[in-house]
Amino acid sequence: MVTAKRGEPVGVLSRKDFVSDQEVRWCPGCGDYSILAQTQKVMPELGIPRENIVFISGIGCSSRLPYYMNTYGFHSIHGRAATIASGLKAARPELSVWVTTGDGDALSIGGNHLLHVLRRNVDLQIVLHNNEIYGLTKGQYSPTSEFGKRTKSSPYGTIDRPLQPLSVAIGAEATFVARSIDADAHHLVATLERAYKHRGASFVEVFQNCNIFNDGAFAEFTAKEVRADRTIVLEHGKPMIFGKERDKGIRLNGTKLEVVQLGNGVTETDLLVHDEQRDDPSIAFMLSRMQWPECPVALGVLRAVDRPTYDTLMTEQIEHAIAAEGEGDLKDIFLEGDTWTVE
Amino acid sequence: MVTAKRGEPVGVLSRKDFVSDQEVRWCPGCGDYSILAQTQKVMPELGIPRENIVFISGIGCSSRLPYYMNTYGFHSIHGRAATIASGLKAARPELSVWVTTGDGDALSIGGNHLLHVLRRNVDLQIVLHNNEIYGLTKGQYSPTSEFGKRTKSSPYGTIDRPLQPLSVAIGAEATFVARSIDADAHHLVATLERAYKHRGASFVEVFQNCNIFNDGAFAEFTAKEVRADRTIVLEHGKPMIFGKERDKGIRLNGTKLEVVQLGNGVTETDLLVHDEQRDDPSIAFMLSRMQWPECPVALGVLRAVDRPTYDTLMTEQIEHAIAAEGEGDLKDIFLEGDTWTVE
Amino acid sequence: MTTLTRESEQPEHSEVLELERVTIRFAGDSGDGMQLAGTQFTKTSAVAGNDISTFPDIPAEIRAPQGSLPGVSGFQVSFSSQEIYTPGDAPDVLVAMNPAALKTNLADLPRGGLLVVNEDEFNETNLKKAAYAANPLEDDSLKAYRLYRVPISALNSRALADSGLTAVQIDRCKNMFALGLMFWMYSRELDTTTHWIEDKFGKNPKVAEGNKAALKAGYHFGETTEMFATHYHVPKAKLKPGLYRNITGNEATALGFLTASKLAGRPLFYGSYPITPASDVLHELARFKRFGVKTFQAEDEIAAIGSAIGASFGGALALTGTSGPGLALKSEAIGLAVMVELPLVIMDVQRAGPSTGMPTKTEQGDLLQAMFGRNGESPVAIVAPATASDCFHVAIEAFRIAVKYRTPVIFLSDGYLGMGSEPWLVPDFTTLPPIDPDFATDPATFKPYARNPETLARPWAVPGTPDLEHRIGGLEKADITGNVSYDAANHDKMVRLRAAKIEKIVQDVPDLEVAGDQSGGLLVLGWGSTYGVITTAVQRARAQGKKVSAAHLRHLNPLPANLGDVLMRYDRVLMPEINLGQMRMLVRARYLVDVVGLNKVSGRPFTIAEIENKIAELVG
Amino acid sequence: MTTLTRESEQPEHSEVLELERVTIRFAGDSGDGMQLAGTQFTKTSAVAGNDISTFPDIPAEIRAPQGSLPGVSGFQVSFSSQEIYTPGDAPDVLVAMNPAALKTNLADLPRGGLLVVNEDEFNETNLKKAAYAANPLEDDSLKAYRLYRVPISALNSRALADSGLTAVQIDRCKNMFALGLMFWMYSRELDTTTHWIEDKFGKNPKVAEGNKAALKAGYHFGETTEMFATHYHVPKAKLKPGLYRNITGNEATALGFLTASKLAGRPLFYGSYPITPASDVLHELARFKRFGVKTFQAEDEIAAIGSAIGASFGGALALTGTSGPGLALKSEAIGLAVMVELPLVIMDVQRAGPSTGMPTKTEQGDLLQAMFGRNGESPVAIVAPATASDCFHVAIEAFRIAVKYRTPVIFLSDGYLGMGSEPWLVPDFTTLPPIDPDFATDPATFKPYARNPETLARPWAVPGTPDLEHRIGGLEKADITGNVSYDAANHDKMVRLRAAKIEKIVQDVPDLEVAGDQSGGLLVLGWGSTYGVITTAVQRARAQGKKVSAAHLRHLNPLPANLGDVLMRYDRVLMPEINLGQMRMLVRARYLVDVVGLNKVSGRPFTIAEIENKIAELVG
Ligand SMILES: Cc1ncc(C[n+]2csc(CCOP(=O)(O)OP(=O)(O)O)c2C)c(N)n1
Ligand SMILES: Cc1ncc(C[n+]2csc(CCOP(=O)(O)OP(=O)(O)O)c2C)c(N)n1
Ligand code: SF4
Ligand code: SF4
Ligand SMILES: [Mg+2]
Ligand SMILES: [Mg+2]
Repeated sequence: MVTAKRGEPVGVLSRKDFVSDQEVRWCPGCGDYSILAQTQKVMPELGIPRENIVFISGIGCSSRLPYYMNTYGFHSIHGRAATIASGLKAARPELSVWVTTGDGDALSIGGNHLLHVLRRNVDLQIVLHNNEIYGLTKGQYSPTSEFGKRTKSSPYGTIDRPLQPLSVAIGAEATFVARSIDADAHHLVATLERAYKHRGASFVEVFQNCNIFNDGAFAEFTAKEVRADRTIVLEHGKPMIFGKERDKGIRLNGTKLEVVQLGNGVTETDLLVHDEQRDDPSIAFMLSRMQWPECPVALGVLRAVDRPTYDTLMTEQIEHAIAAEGEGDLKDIFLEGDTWTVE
Repeated sequence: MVTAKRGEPVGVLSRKDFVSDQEVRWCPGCGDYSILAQTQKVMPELGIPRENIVFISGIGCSSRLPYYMNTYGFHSIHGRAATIASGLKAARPELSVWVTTGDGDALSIGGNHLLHVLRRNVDLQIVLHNNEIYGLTKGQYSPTSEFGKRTKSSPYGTIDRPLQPLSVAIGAEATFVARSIDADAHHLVATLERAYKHRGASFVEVFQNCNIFNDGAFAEFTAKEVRADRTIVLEHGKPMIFGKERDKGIRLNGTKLEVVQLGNGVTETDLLVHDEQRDDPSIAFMLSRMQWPECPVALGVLRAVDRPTYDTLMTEQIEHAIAAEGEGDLKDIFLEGDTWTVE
Repeated sequence: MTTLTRESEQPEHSEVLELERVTIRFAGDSGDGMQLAGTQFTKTSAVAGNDISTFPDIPAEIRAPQGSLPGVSGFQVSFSSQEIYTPGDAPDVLVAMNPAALKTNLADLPRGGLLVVNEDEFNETNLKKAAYAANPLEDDSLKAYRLYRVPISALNSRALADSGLTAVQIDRCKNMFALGLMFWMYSRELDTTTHWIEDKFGKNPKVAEGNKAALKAGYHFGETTEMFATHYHVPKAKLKPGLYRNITGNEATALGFLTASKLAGRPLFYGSYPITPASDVLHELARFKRFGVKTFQAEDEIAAIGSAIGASFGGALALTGTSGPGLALKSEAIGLAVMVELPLVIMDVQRAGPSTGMPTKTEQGDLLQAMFGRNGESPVAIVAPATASDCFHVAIEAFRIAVKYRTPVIFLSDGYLGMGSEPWLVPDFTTLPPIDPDFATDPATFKPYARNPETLARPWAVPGTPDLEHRIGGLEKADITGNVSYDAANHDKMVRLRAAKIEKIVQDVPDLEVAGDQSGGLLVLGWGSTYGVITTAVQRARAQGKKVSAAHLRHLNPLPANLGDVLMRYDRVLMPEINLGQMRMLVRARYLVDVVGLNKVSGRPFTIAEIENKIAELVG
Repeated sequence: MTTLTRESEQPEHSEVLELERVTIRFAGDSGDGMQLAGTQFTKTSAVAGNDISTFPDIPAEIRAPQGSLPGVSGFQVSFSSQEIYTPGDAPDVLVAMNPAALKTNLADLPRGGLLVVNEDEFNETNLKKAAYAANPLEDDSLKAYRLYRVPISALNSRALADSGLTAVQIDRCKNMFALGLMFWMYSRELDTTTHWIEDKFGKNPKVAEGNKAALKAGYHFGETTEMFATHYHVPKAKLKPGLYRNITGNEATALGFLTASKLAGRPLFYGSYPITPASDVLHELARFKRFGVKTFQAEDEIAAIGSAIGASFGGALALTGTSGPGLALKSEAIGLAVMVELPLVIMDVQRAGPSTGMPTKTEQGDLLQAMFGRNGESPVAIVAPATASDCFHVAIEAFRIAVKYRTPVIFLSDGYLGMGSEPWLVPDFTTLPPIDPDFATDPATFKPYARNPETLARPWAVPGTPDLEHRIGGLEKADITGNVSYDAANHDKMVRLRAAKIEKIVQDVPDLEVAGDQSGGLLVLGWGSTYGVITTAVQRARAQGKKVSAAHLRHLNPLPANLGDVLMRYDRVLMPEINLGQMRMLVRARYLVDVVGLNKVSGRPFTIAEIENKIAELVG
């Protein structure tokens, strides 16, 4: 079975090589189409043999994505993709394993597995299509639906307070945390590529529009006209500037983040400089909480720290054991403890 | 069924009234004994009729606690106590419902339920006995065991990075987060009382010594001799001072917490003032990360913010519906849609 | 079939044939509003006094591309002047709004069947989407059918030309045109639908007018064109007098549980996680806030049942509901409920498995999971509704047993029942016997695991009751005291007590009744949603003089006390199941009777014909 | 029992009786090291050439208060000059180190049995802890037994007075004193234990010396005091020649799975979440890093099986293991494995249920859960080991089936097998047939759901194989292509194909063999851990001339092809099970044979006598 190092191109594959023969079946206008397209676009860039790529998903509209990728794929059961991916990656570290999931799949039924795959830092790319709704089951609220939302299952409005996927991930010791938008093809491609390049569990939340059951959930700040002023694209080592006119910034005022207008006294040097590699995740946590209208919504890589991955540690333990104790021989094990011979 | 308001004493109950007739069965020296004792001690202080108190647990040594409380109790199945407690509290908001759990019960198999009970802010007291080991199953590592720990199930050392229970809770939108120590009876009682007084999901991590399978796991900073210098007891509105001599403090230096020696220029006014009611949980998150030897370990209430609770919201929705639409009448529902009569 | 000349002044170009029963299937793109046309036809026929039965065929895809095969949505309605039990095997009439609809539904239309197509949609692109090489309307691939090519789109837009609606809005009305045409063809009044349109689009008069115009246009098209030489009339059926409404199984289920809570005077708590085809019940119950119903949308199925167990401990009427995969997840917690012996109803609206299977398709594949899907000896009671409206009564029965015997009860419905609909004789609440929660309150006599000798039920002592403080849990309990016990003899005793308690329920299970001969010949034994087809098939076979009778199980565990005797009275026993023979296995094991199976696991209900053929094969 | 005078110079105050079989139970506080004494006696007897069988009785509590009843720990060893299959019903000798141990174990000692007590521990406090009103050594409540009051504590401390050990350390040695005494009583050599002590405490010579001294002291106490009029000798057994070791079922299971991975040339992946009594297997496999074994301690049982399914998709030999409650949690994922048809072994070391039940006690209550505990029609293969050492072979068999048929296989062990031990004839790896993973590699012929006609298995195409990219999942699959399909006929076909594939396995299942008469009389049919008692009971009954034979099932699904014929050949069939008759139900349903059950669900294995009595009842 072929193995390839990251980044080193193998043959010349194009986007089309990653389009499967299955007819895509999402509602016309669904944000999943774009996420699929960008995913197919990014694959050739990674320079891995196609047969070494695996997409694993749970259940949900989003979780159908693997059928449309001409790679190995596993459309598993609801909420369990991370467990299957962990086992596969542990068994076959040379594979590039991607997890496609939804807000219900990853945060409702699958919440525990998400916690643990992140803390273990299994080298996977986890892409969460967050449409703040249960799409496949036709429109019940999800753990990310806004408080008070009226849906089929909450005709009087929800009374559950939503989770912030990125805050959950950071609370679970995630080493790579990023956010993008279905409609921003360019940024999404770049984010997926960063996720792949990161060694360890990469968690990417993508705002995805469900135009049937939750249309425009993110439009307030992701709509083309307002996006520049209501979101901020974080860049490592750069001061946090945003706005159509690049005239606004984020400052850490004591214990609080605040939006400042650049000019009349306030300069770039007053702004918080984004450091995705901070060992302490607390500032990344702060950024994950930024919400419109108080703050612009943070996009891009919030956190990316280098930690040994679960799969490599597992391999190393085996190598060390063999180096130290020699290849296992069944006889030694069979004969452990006292033995005796019967003539 | 009797209901009582918080704090208003009912009859005169004493600790003994909360001791059940069951023989306590933990290993001699187990930290659970103290947690049980403090729990029994705090009960009379709460001024609730005994019959309105319920203890619900999962499975584990810690989870046997309900048997020893002379209240209503439910020793359920592994990891699911939070779900049973949520259902009970939703059905019976007037009850005082306590969840007793362990690091495996709450964070391994029960991790997802913990996330959701916290985000929903169900009005429960959740006490996690963290001994960083699976006690009942005789010594496998848990999600809080330190990296590299050798246990029955990890003879070569673990390769899983541990979770910080309080970070997980804060990442899950917890409204009350606190930490105490089994051996510190006074602080533990005070913390349990605070947890009860908080309206909403109160999450309390208690460092608990398992003297059989993980003896001294916390001794490095909880041992009597060193505790004052290696832990800090947070107090709302007070500057963060600690140390046997009360001569050390915590300062927020830009984006980082640091320990400072008071004196020669450094005064209390330079220190971070603890505000458990900060709307933004990020500073509480920062405090949850403090670890010896870099920092003292934070004890006490890290976060306590007031939010409507799930159970009251549920009751209100029903009251509003009745107020607006009138008590439900089956006939109206039976006859919804078109009807016709057959003579 | 008798011809009759209509007493009416104006001359009739088209004769009227009277029919006993007609089955129409409306098929089109998900966007074409076929469910709507179908339900409207259903209501009108019901109001006209027919007996009716319907079944929707909704696509699995959320919203597949317009005009594509997976995007086809269908609705079948059968209406009759006799009592009917099924939506009919095959349609007499197929209305196909586009090529994809024709492609996916034609196979079900018997040769000679009436086929109405919207010819306007049979264009290049749509034919391609439906994978038609050539236009079936052009070649003679349809000559086996009575084909009517109607330019529905064109006629509809012409009729609405000056309605002031946009082209898209106008096109959306074409289902009303098709419906109008069917109304004319089956001599139906338009007013029920007209009123409905007025309610629905009241706020939007233009749209309302448009829909009404389309409806009329379709009707008049039938009346005025010479296209149709005959049209039809299906007389009133003789039905039990009373007030009726049309109801789906899932609606009836929700109402049954709501009613049970009223009968018990305890609030209903529903812990659930959405899953097809059970979600409707959550949607329904979530609307009943003013009844004090509490719905808890849990993070997963385990939390859902956990919350219900907690609510039951608190004295609520606790319910959890799901479909097959969710029931699997609840397995461990059901075991806990067995051990703590609290009232709990678990609803499983079965779907095609294994695993995710075919979520929108029906099956009876969860029976053995319901019986045995837990560790150790953990018996539960199981009940299964026979028809959509029966769901109401069986839902109440489930809680009656759960409360009286302090036990989990599994309510085993399926997708066919849940989504199918039929007329429901609206019950009179006051005639339903109450359910007594019978809470323990007396400290003097209270013992957590002391049992009522008649039911073997333990006391239900809820938190808040002074001096009944006690602790329950999943570890084995000592008899009487309920303390944790590892005693060998006690465990053996408790295992047998739990089994005996479930067996005791038989005293509340009515004896099995046989429709037909009380002995001899073939007995067709069924359970669950096969009731309709079995009843009809057996009636037809008997009409042909075959010696065959039918019996139906509503209580699956325990089984009726007289089942063994009943089985012995017949020469042969046939058990049709939409699985590989799960109930058959239980019956064979228990009574050592060589029950024959008829098994089909295609995600679809049996057709009457399939049962008839098997009967014919067995009794000649 | 023949008396013989020992050829030895020095005069013998005590005669030596030769016995065929002896069963000793060591019982004391958890802190008293009874497990250790027991295992040492076992090894010495094994080395001395006896056949042996042991069973530990470990307290449920983690560490109950010292001297308390729940704190009692016991270890029973049976050794014999004949082949034996069980640790014996009742002990011939009970060594009780404290009052609690006497209280909890005396009931098992037959009247006239040998009772050795450490009288020093029979003081006020200990008697109270054991709930003794009066000291049983003082009143004559023990006069039915051959009571020996030995001041073990005192003698032991005296012997170690100048060992330089602390009082606590000295007291810890008293189990060695008791062991030494038993060694003398059964004419055993001390050297096996002496060597063991030297290894174990090598680093701590003082402690080593102390233990050896205590051991010798016990031995000499027996030899020199006049207390014991007789001692005993159990000659060598005639055992299959070869190299032996003592092994528990869980150890043998772990070695079997490890061996299977070697035979398949694929790394073993074990995904598991700790649970009693299955955890040992995780502990064992975690040690085998140098064999490339990967153990994944998952966050729960669902993650555990999920990880194993992922590893299997990747081409590893994938295993997940648990006990009953964990199997319940795995239900849904097992259904996924059935649908994706990948090799997977699921180990269930059964314990007493339902729910949490009695975790440290044994049961056979999960058979029907293993068969049916999933939604829809989801058949899996099931195998069950018969003895501790048989676990090794059956573990390999499980993977052989899983790989050849691309199916989940459930390995059904239980707590009695897992914790019990017996001598294991160490196998020669080279004689074991290999397991061929037979990966798909040829793009030209690859179809994800095309089947091998002989096995109906689909290809195992693992990621990394060029041009075999394909997608699997839990939705129904189209035959051959494996694409998602909602086609009715296809679903029915696939449901039957999956069932037929499991049935096909029968071609690899050896015919059932009967020990005894090949027809007529009573057949005692068993499965799993009842093998030992059934075999012994039937042998004894036959020795008494009763017409009774025995047969044992290792393959529970599918059942051996000849089972039906075998059953027909006997007048009656008896099936003893540690459940309420789960396999009995399956057999009755399938063969319509009126199998009689002997059922006990007390958390304990059957005694030989219980089976003998039932046989006597049936065949007189
Ligand atoms: C065990 C189980 N429970 C419930 C379901 C039903 N179900 C399928 S997808 C889904 C949620 C989908 O929401 P999300 O994960 O956000 O995906 P989306 O459809 O929005 O992309 C649910 C509840 C299931 N398939 N399996
Ligand atoms: C479904 C299930 N899986 C596994 C177990 C076995 N088990 C019981 S307690 C436990 C973990 C105990 O650890 P923790 O929660 O930290 O409690 P502690 O004993 O340390 O107080 C496990 C794995 C079980 N009882 N049920
Ligand atoms: S329902 Fe929503 S998420 Fe699902 S396919 Fe349609 S638009 Fe997309
Ligand atoms: S094992 Fe550890 S946690 Fe459990 S009772 Fe003993 S000391 Fe306490
Ligand atoms: Mg979603
Ligand atoms: Mg623990």
